[in-house]
Amino acid sequence: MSALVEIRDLVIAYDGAGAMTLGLDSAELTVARGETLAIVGESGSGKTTIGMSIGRLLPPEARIESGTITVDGVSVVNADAEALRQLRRDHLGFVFQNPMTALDPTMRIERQMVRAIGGKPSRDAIAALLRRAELDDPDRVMRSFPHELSGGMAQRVIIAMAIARSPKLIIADEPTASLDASIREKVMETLGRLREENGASMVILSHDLRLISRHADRVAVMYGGRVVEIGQSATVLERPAHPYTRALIAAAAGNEKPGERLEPILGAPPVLRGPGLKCAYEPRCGIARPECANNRPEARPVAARTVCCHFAEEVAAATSDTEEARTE
Amino acid sequence: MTETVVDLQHIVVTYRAGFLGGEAFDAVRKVNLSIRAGETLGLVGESGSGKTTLGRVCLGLLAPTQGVMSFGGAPFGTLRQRRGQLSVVLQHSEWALNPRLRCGVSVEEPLIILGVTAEERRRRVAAIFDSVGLGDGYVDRFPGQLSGGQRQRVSIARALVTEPRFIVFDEAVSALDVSVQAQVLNLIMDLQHKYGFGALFISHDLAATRYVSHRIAVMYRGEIVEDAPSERFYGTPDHPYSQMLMSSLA
Amino acid sequence: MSALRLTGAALGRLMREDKLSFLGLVILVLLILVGLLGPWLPLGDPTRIAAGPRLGPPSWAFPFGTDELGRSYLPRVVEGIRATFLLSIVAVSITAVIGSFFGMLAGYFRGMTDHLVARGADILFAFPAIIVGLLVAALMGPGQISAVAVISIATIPLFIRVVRSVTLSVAGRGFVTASEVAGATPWRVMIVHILPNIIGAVIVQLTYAMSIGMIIESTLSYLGLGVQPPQASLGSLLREGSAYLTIAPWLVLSAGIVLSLAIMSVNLVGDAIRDAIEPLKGRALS
Amino acid sequence: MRLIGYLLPRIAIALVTTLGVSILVFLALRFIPGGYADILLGPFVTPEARAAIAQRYGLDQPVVFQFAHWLFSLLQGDFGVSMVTQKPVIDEFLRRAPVTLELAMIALFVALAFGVPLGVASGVAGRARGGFGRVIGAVGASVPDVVLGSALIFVFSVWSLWFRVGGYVPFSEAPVENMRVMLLPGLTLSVFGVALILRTTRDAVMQVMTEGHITTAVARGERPRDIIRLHVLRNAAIPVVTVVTTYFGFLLSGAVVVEVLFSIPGIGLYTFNGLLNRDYAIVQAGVLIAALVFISINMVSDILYAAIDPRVGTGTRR
Repeated sequence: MSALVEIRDLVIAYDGAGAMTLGLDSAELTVARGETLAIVGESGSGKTTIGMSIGRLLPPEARIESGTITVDGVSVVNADAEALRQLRRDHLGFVFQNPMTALDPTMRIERQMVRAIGGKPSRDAIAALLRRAELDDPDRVMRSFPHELSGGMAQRVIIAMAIARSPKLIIADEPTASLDASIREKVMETLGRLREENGASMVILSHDLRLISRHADRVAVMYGGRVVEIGQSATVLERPAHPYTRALIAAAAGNEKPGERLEPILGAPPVLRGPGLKCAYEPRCGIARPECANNRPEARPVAARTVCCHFAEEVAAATSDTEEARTE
Repeated sequence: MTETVVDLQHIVVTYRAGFLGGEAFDAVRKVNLSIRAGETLGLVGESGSGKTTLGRVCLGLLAPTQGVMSFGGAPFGTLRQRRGQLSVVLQHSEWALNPRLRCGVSVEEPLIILGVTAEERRRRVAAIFDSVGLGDGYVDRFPGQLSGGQRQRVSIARALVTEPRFIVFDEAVSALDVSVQAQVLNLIMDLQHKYGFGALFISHDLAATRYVSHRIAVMYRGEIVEDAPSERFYGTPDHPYSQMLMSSLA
Repeated sequence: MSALRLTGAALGRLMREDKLSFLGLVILVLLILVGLLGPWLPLGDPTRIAAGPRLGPPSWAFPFGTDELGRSYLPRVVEGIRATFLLSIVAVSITAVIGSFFGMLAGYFRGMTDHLVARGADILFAFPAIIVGLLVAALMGPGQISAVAVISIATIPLFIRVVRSVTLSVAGRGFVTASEVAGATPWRVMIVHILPNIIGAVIVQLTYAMSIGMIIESTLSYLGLGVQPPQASLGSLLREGSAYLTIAPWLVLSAGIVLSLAIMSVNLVGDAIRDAIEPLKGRALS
Repeated sequence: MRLIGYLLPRIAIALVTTLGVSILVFLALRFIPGGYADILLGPFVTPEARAAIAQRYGLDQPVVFQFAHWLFSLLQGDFGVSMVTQKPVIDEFLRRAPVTLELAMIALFVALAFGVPLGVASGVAGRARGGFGRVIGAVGASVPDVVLGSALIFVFSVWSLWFRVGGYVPFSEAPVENMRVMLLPGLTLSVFGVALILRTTRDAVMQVMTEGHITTAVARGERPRDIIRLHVLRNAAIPVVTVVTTYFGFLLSGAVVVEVLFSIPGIGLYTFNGLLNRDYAIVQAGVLIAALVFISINMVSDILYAAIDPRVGTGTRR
């Protein structure tokens, strides 16, 4: 049972005005069948680029320099337009960040559902699909235009569209980022339930660590266009082995004690002009040493996950001590 | 030092939709609020709760349909009369600064409006850049050359340069990455200790608000449903809606 | 970077990326130079009567042929270029000042000001240019001044609409709100914050208004409502030449082609500036 | 319900604009050199006739009454009397309107037939700098009707190629002859239209292609043809409708020079000759009719907006 998605040594560049920046710097990633993998990262980390590259839904100024992407054995990088179109139609389902801009403003929901399902589905079939996405009044929803729906309802319509042809893989780009906190949890539950019912795999792109810990089996942390740490969610989030993951968790407001001061990560995310010859996090890293500035750490297994850091063991050990200190 | 900076009594704001006076919609309903010097009041609510509208009322940008907003114990008057006494830091850092002006010139503007001499302005601009951690050379850069976090620091410098008594932070950290957010939140708290201004911190993110505020008002559909010290929000707040907001933090 | 190097680099990129606009720029510069330096260039004397045969075809001596009085048409067309450009620039400058002022007021103050300016623009916009030409000719009689008036009246509404919408978007941005909260007067906000951020759109509209202006001038002068003899513009030359259209077509065609090139070059330069300001990134559908 | 709430203010605005236009024209005509009254009355008129005409146009009353009187007579269709023919001007305009309308229809049809498809194709082709769409757009928008018309007249005067210049015949009487006369001016007018519609459509299409729902459609694996037909065209329609209605308004009221060039007896030529003969009643009526046509055409485009885009009229910003 080979992995559903395999990304090897992927390098993607963006042609900005005059200057070229690297979106992905030889990134590696695999998504197993039936798994929910979360990709976490901040701006410029490459998380949206790698997520969208699976379906080759990249903006016009993005170029795939090298590397391979295979979905269910089909190579995405050198697929022609027709093969790519069929892959997206039959095997991939997408959920986007802003539901209001992801629907055609001039077309009623029913017709847009027909586009997603394909063929000539009956009204009842469409209603059933909407009901599965927990929209309790499907008839009214089908008759309305996108601007007549709330954010939460629109996102549920998009989820229904994504699973319409029971895809093998759902790709959700910040699915709840533009929704209100109160409905964020419910929408994620719906997405998770429908994924399970279809036996599909799912990739969630997010910057919200808490959301991830509740809804993803595994988590991949990205920094500087590479996956710097990947493993079971609990393992990675509770006992991070990469200094960036640990610093990210410490900087996030929410689980600090009243009056306790947050530990910000100084400096700003890197802008990659070319392939990295050293650890991209070195300038901001709390435990950086000369070796980090000279050679680039390669991914290696440490403490039941894969990490790109020369001193991962030390970080993993350190966090487990502070973990005990904190739980007493 | 604990005189009330801003005081809102029975504030109501009604929006009338449509050209010929369509149906009225109350964005803010009967809100009473007061903010003392040196205190940060967090205003938390979801989209459409009316928190931004209330923020604009506190800034004198929007006259309330009913109710009285007093500033430093006296009627607000106009922004022109209150120049130098209040300021704002907004959400989108890419539009927070005029792209055509160097950062130093943007930060200097409130002082120019106050009529401060050129020599004094240069001194205070340099000082404020240091206190927001942007010394050596950032003064002469254009906003386009800065990262989101740095641009937000410059807009905080501009908000502080006249040492105002009241600052509104309207979703000031929401658009920033988590790691940079922590830097800006700490900066706001440190600067408040140093300058003692009163602050209104508007956000949909309870975690960030709880961290930076002394007191939190939870807003739901135009009303304040709970107003309590922020410690209460590390435990279990009274109002069910506040508890629901807390659940997203568990 | 010195301004010179900056424009040099921009020109280089333009030449590589957008040959069409670069061609437009070259033509525009050539026309302006020829128009300005005309009298000192060895092109012949525009006023010398019977310099050659009457209505003679184009030849080495008279590249654009000769008119009914035997005058060489080339130097007359060159004089015409200068008149047409000058007249359009004057008209468009008036439009730019009035249009930007009212557009900015409407976009910034909104409310009643916005309505008044918008209705004023609607009223002017309701009159097609040439119809305004008829009315103005009836009022002030034909001539350069009425041509300038017609061009301005025809282009001001377009200008107001563009400047208003750009001002609306800039006025909504954070740095404008921050300046207002700091107590800045509306005038300071408009001059320091809004104007510098809409000047790009204003320049683009200026080039488009220029090309519309040249079309209006040539049409008015052709109808005898614009430039009157002894003054000459490309439009008046078209009028003179049209009397001999079937027997000496080179008169109309030479003036017509030069006029069209002038208008095209201005349009292309306008496109280039607009793309430089906010490049429209299309998207492949595959 | 949505439409009424949206159109009511539009109608009010159109009325205000019409009032403004009529005030402008009324005042303009009053400041004609030599005084409108003298020109209206003419030098050789007997005192009694002069008094009668003065009374008829209320020239002795204060300006505001004159305007009310003038406006009231307009509303009854009395656009004044031609000084030359002494016949109501409006009859002449109505008689000639079909000619201008036919010319406008030909030009609009050709402009739409070429402008929209080329615009869509060029827009979908995207950034191709040297895109054929841009070249045609640039050239088409840069050749004034005067130049193009003159060139066509010259070419077809040498090799007539079935076309004829002048000698208008109504379509009802002799369709073929009518076409021989009307096609050339129609084509002349259409070239600017093609360029205008092409450029607007191209920009609108390219703008829509960057919108989120197109990414969704591509992600669903929809065929490019379907994406254009079902999603792109309708969303790009509003800017195109705006430019098409403005262009049609221009064709109906502003195409003076082509009518003069090809001596087509439309309202443009009639108004122009009115000016040459200093027959100001004609000029006044011509200008007013042109403006009223333009305003009503813009009303039509407002209605089309609401039909195309369901968000229009509900206060949601597009």
